[in-house]
Amino acid sequence: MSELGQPEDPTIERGITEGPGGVSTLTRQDFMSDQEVRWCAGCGDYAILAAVQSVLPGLGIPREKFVFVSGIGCSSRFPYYMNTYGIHSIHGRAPAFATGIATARPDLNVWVVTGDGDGLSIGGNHLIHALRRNVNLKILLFNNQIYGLTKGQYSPTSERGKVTKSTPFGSLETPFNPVSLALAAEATFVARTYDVERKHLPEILRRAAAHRGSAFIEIYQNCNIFNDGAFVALTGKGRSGNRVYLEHGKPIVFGPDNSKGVRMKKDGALEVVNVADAGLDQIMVHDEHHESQSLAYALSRLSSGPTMPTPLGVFREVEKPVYGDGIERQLRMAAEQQGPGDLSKLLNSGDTWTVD
Amino acid sequence: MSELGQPEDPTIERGITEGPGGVSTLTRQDFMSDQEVRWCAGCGDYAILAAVQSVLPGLGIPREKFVFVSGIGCSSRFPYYMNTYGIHSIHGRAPAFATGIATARPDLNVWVVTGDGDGLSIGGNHLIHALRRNVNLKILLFNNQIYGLTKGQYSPTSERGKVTKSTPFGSLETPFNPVSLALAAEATFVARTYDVERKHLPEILRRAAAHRGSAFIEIYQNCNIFNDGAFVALTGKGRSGNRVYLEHGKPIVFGPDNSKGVRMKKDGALEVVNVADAGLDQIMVHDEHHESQSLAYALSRLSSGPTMPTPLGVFREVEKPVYGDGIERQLRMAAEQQGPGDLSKLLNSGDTWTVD
Amino acid sequence: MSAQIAPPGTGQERKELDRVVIRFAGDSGDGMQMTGDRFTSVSAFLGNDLSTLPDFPAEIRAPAGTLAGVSAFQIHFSDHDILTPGDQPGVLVAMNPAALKANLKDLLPGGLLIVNEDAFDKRNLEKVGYTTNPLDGGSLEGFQVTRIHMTKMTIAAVKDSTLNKKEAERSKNMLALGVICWMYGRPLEPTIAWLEKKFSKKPEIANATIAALKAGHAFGETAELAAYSVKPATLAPGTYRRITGNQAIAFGLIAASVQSKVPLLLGSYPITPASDILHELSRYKNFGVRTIQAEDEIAAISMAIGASFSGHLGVTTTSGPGLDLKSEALGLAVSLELPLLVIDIQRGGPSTGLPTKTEQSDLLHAMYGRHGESPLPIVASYSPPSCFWAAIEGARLALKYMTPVIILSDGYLANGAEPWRIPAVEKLPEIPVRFASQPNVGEDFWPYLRDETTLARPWAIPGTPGLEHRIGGLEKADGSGNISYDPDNHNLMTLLRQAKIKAIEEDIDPLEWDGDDDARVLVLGWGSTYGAIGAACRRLRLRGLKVARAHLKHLNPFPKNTGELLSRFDEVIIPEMNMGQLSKLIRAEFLIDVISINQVKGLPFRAGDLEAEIEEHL
Amino acid sequence: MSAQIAPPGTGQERKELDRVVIRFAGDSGDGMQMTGDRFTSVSAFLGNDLSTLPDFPAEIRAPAGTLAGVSAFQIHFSDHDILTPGDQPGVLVAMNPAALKANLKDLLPGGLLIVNEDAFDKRNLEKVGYTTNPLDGGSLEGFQVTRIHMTKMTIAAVKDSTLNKKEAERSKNMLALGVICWMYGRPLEPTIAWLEKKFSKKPEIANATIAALKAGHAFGETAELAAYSVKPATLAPGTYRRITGNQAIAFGLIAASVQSKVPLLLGSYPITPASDILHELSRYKNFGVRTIQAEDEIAAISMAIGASFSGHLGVTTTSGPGLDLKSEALGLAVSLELPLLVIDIQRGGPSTGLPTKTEQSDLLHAMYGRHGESPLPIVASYSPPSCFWAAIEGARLALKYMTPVIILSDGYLANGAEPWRIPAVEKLPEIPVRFASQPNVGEDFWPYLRDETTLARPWAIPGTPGLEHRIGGLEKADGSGNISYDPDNHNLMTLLRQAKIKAIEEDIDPLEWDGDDDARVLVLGWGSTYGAIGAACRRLRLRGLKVARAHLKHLNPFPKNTGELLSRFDEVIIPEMNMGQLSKLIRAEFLIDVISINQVKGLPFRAGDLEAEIEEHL
Ligand SMILES: Cc1ncc(C[n+]2csc(CCOP(=O)(O)OP(=O)(O)O)c2C)c(N)n1
Ligand SMILES: Cc1ncc(C[n+]2csc(CCOP(=O)(O)OP(=O)(O)O)c2C)c(N)n1
Ligand code: SF4
Ligand code: SF4
Ligand SMILES: [Mg+2]
Ligand SMILES: [Mg+2]
Repeated sequence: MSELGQPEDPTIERGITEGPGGVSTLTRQDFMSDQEVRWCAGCGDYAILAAVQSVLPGLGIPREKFVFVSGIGCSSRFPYYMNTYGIHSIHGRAPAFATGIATARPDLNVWVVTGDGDGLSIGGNHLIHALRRNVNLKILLFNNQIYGLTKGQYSPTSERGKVTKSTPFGSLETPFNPVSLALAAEATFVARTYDVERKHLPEILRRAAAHRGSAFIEIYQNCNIFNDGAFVALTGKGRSGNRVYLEHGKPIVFGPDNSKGVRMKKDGALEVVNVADAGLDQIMVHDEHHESQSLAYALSRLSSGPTMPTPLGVFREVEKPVYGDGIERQLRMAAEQQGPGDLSKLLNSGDTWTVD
Repeated sequence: MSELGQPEDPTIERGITEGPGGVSTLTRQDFMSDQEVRWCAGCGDYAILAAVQSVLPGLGIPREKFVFVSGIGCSSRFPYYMNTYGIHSIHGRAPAFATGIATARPDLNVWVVTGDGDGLSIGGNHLIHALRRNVNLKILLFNNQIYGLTKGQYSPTSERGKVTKSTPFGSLETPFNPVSLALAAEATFVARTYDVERKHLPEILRRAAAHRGSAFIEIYQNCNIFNDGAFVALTGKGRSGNRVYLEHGKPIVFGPDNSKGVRMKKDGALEVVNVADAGLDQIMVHDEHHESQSLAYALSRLSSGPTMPTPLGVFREVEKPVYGDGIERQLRMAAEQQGPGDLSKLLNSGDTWTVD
Repeated sequence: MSAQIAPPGTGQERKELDRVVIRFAGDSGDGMQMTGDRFTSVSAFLGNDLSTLPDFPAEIRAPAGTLAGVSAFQIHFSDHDILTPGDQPGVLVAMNPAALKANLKDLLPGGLLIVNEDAFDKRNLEKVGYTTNPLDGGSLEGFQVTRIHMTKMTIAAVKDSTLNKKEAERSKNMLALGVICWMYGRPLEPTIAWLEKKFSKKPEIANATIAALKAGHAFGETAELAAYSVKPATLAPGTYRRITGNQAIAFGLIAASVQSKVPLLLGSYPITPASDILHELSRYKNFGVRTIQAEDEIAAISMAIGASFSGHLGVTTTSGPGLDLKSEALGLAVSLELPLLVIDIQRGGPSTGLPTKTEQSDLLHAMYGRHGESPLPIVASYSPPSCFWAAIEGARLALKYMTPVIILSDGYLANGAEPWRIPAVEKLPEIPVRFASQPNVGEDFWPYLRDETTLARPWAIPGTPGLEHRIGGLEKADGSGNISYDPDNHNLMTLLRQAKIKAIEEDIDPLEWDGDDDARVLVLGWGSTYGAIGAACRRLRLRGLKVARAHLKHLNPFPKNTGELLSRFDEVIIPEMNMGQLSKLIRAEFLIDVISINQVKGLPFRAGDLEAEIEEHL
Repeated sequence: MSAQIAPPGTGQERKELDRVVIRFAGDSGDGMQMTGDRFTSVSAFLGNDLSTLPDFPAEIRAPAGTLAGVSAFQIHFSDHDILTPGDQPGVLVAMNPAALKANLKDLLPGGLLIVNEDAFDKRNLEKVGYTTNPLDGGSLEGFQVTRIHMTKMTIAAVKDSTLNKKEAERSKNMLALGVICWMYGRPLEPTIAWLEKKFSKKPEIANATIAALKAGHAFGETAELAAYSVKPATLAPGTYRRITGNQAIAFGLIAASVQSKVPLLLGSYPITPASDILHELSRYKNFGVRTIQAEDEIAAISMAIGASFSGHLGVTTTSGPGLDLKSEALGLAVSLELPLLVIDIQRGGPSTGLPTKTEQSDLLHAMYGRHGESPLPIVASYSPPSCFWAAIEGARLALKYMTPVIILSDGYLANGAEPWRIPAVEKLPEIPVRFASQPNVGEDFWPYLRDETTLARPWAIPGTPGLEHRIGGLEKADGSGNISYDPDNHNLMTLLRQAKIKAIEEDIDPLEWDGDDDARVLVLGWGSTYGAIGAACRRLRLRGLKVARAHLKHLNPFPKNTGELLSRFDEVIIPEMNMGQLSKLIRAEFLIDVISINQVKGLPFRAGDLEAEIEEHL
């Protein structure tokens, strides 16, 4: 029995181990598996894969400590391409599998890759519950506003009126705003970025990795086959004017020469103003760590879709107790208070009697 | 074929029909079924049942047009006690059954009764999707912050640290705030009230009934067996000071002589102030219909649980296209444009050839 | 069958009985489960063999005094080993008219009926449709009726306390217990000690309950009620405790974790009658047991699989509706070939069905309830204590063969209690587990390179350098585990998955049978019918009829000798609490025209009914 | 078996063949499915009988030029009625090295191999591991190889357009089609008309594709490629169209709605290979068809049940993993006794398995994949057109008996196409439905008062005054439908639910058989093996061997004469694309020691393989 009253590993050590060649020398190549990457040419998933593979070596974590978990979808093929531990599970349930892993093994670094269908349609409930519990997971939601793998049906993030294979007369549903939903699910880290943002995406990934607890990142991802150009108003060349980069402690300005800014109206709603007209002191200063998440939420409502000025970056980052750590603590306390588990004592507990 | 190209009912009329004795003469008794009510003595569910049965006769809708749909839980026994059409379905899925009913039959008046476990644990996803789609449903979530039917496990709304049968060392989870979640799910009507509020509860039920689209009501409900007194700080005698009643167009004041009020701080977060100190003009005026739901959301965050000043009433009410109506419109348009469905034409469509 | 009913003795000279079946029945609020439990405890303490059947209303507390609200607890105790909680009680304690009405039909003719006559007021009688008081008039003539003013006597007994009348009245169940203890010669001390402990923080209540208990006992003596005794049973030497099936499963899981040195993670969503396993396991944190109350059953099994992937023994517990929901993830576990225990406490179906009642109707679902070809082992417990064995055996198979295993129990086993001879920890089976620690193909690690004997794949867990690998639900190439769409590989993998499970027949106990060597007829059972079949066969044989019986503990694969054993008999009779699910499997596998005895009533078979039905075929 | 391969004729004097199997193979981006589809269309137009087998990669577009990215389409066309898409192609069109490598093993010895030699460059060869160009050297000696510069010729053909090179090149599939059309004497006009319509908004592309098509045809003529003809088949008189299984299901559902006058509501969640039914049905809004893309499969079936409760025909479509998820709600539908269609397009399992491949491995899951005793009828389609029948028959049973029905199809039927003789609407079966409109017990309405003949309960829908009622998943009292925990009632309801389904055997077509009167052996099939079994038996009988065959279209209950029919034969052989699921059912039901032929490769049986396997038992 270990200190936790937990049976020890039958054969191997569980502690931090050195990766191949030692942690410090890991390179991007070390995180590339030998499997052929099978997304369509031009798919945004490639850029995200590259960003993740470039960020992980710098985290100082041995490779064997990473686990990538996904559901089903184009995006969910991700784990196969990572030379780490990984599960390509079933549709929508990745956060639950990952919760099992992260709770069993708080020493692991568990990443969830999911799509807008996988994570918000069939899997919406597991997602919000994982966030609520603040399980130690980094959750990447590849939002391409379409079902890619099943060849082009609308998804819960598709815009109203969208014509797809299953909605030849246009969809009738209001899309989810994933950032709003994550905040309402009490997430402790919520961010947004997009696939081909060469500097921002890796930076956000690093921020998420540094957060202990659930980190949720919505990544706008272009599906050039079934929903090409969905984010072009935001991510396209010459469209930088719509990108509202959030930076902690800084006024929320954007557009050419940062000439536009976000102001809170008297009634609490946000509006976009010309900084010159309004004055810089009227512009909202971003506070990732604010006690109330109402502000982050208000920011999530600034645009109703990626066709208007849209905030990118970390909406919110706060510290809260982490689910797996809490369980670990309860195990330790129980072992301290009751002594490590004694099977014979357990079986003989309660009223017993003896027959000779 | 009817005008919609929809096969007509084989035998009976579908239109509005007169209830027993005619709509106008319906009484509370007409809505009481012959089944013995089987909740524990003292359960808050009784009061809610009585309120619903008292409100329905006044709506001017024939009894046979009502359908009550529930999942599983103490609260979900509700339909059995209503002398209307009803389904006691399976755990967590009531919003989906109800979506099928309301979409098939926009002429019906469909109510969903669910619990905090039924609606937010196993059924969380169906709930948020029904809200997002704005299906024409009145959804009553009986929140007793416990699993009643299965005899006392914590629920997704139980407070952190709660000791229950399944958490002998205290729960480790942050509870959902159902109002926040409903707003983030793009709900068009969101309200909160409690079981023994004799005037408010019926009023909110009437408001919900009048709303076309999804209406979500969180009802604090006392489970006197497994979680007695969970809401006593709010609903108890002498505790009216914690009840923050929201009224459209009115400043948000509460407490003895309305001496307290809700103010928006410069950074957009809400705070409770003494009206006398702050001045009435500083107090937030409630706007149910505001274009942005950020304000309603901020209100939902005012208290982190029913132990502090907690808003009651309608947080938000806006009009948006209703899912079933949209489908109905598409059917009508298709029939107008393509003519009513002709089976022979359909079977003979595409490339055909004839063999003599 | 030995007689339960006999002329009583007096307090001094008690009439000896070899077995008694008592049913305590009252309103849900009357504390009948606790009463029964205490009587059971003291009977165990006296060394009787025993078996119990709690029977409580479905789910919700019904209004007081109604038929729907009746809660009952039946105990069978004896001086010899017994197998069931008894078909029909010889003694019925009825705390109110509803309890009388609901239970009287089961009382043996001539049986003892003990009623709380205070509860037979107009209101209570009306609630259950009695127009006249059945205590008056001749309707109870066939029974030995004892009317007791239980409520009044209780209030009198606790009059010195500060409790108000309503609170005081609550102790009337202890008064009834006191009466019964006197009648059957049970000491009060163990119950008093228990009450003192339970209510140590509420001394008023402790005192009141104890006073009521003593008052009941004194009343029995004073009123010279019938007096009996039942000698201790001659059980095998050892230390005993009572155990319910659910508790035994929890203990078995912990034992499996200790024996395998693999920590346990339970992912579960509450559901009757499985929830108690979750409750029980959440208490043993000092054994390193992690429990997660998941958001639903799908999440629960997914969490368990995630835990298994990372080196824990993943377990999930549920009942029928939850098993449905786990189907898809269970299929994934078959494909991933990870150890996993899925424990199904069967209840009455279909759908929500009869949630607090027992049934055996999930067997075919366990066998086939997944799309695609996805075989897995099935183990079934057959008595409350055997649930301990089933958990360990399931874990052994799961860990050795890298496979999900379904363990079937049912509502009757889950809540019923029997004496359990506590095994010595040293005698528990070893469950050796080795995690992979080295590449197995040159520098590479192939997660689907199988062990030649068991066909199990290696278990390489995160944190192990050099063994990084990805697995998923798409078909995998034999060996490397990479995604493969190759037709022949799919065929091969399908055969391998099947062969792995089939080969387990070599590694499990053969099917045993007992009975007459020259019996023509074999009664074959599985699961909780064990006791009833055993008792029925015993009675038949006591009557000189020839019959044999065997009980399957492994439902997939069947023990290797099953076909051969069955073929030795002219007839095979299979009693099941379903429409013939094991029968279907046996027919398909062995082409034997078995005779099915089916009962789907939410209740265990009565040994007497089975005896009669089996006899027809002898 | 008639020969596919023969010395060619010339353009003027084409060599006549009675049947040809062509496989078009190329990269996923090469448009092979469209090419095959067009060739099929023109062959249908010429009056050939035909059968097709699309075979595309699982799920994701693999990188261009790789083996994983190969997409193929096989068509079998003939001058007589045929039953399968053909075992092995006599003609292989390979658009790149990957297509060649993946498909060459299937080409008949001596078969025609037509390759796009432009694609055989170093990069493409390397991608699939060819170290030398297989077009050079002797490796293709056993075949008749025709090398064509398809890419270059296409670019040349469309050089006048404004398309850039890459865009222009895309039309090379039409060039290939032109070549094949010339070789098999197919007119270009239908294809030209189709292209004009399809690209009416992109005239540049319309022109380019047509130019390429013509260029291919011209090349065939100029280069004097082999020339054949295949005469029209003598099909029964009538109007024909091609139809895939999924399309036929959609049409069948609409027909059932029209015939029953009950509107249709589909709740569905996309999944391969079922999604196309959702796509298809969403288009027919003018038939009053409501379609909801639900958030998951559980919601999808729940919505369908909700619709059924309110007077619609609720339908849900899915494949294996989705069927798992529907188990719990399906059990509720059994308990609610509402009409409901669950359509399962089976694919390779377990788990995610082989999502684009075919399999028959959900039969036992359909039978038993719910907790509790929850029987329901199962209907299986057996050819693409028969899916129309299956949908109507399923709806008929669901509506008449107030029961959920599972309809089984599979990936092969879903995507494969065959000519379909369009039925006259007047000849379609009537499906009479009556909603309840009156109380049925005095003033009261009892939702579980059954029809004496069908045992169906009445269907009373919201909006009907006086028939308000509540139903749910708890056990219901026989008749009144109120919640009942009564043991005997539960037994009775279990028996009634079973009896209702069993009695359907009286209301379905008896099992038919064909073949030799004095055959010793019966080949029994179900589902999509119909064509392959039929072809195998036909070949055996042409060779003078005696064999009979029968095909089950109802899997639960079996047609009433099944046992009697099977018992007429010495041997029953059951070929299945699973490990023997129908075999298990037949063995259990009729105690017959059937012989199983199993193949789990994600592909339909080849008639030739079956022929050989069956022959072993003749
Ligand atoms: C239980 C189940 N239902 C449905 C499917 C089919 N399916 C696979 S992926 C997918 C949606 C994919 O969309 P998304 O999550 O947005 O991922 P993307 O392909 O766009 O990256 C669906 C419906 C499945 N595999 N399993
Ligand atoms: C699939 C399934 N899982 C679990 C259950 C058991 N179950 C019934 S009700 C319930 C939770 C009830 O809690 P809640 O929704 O809060 O209702 P309450 O009883 O408190 O009104 C559970 C877990 C079930 N019936 N079905
Ligand atoms: S279908 Fe879309 S999301 Fe999927 S791989 Fe192709 S481009 Fe990417
Ligand atoms: S257990 Fe609680 S919620 Fe359920 S009926 Fe009793 S008091 Fe009400
Ligand atoms: Mg997507
Ligand atoms: Mg609750």
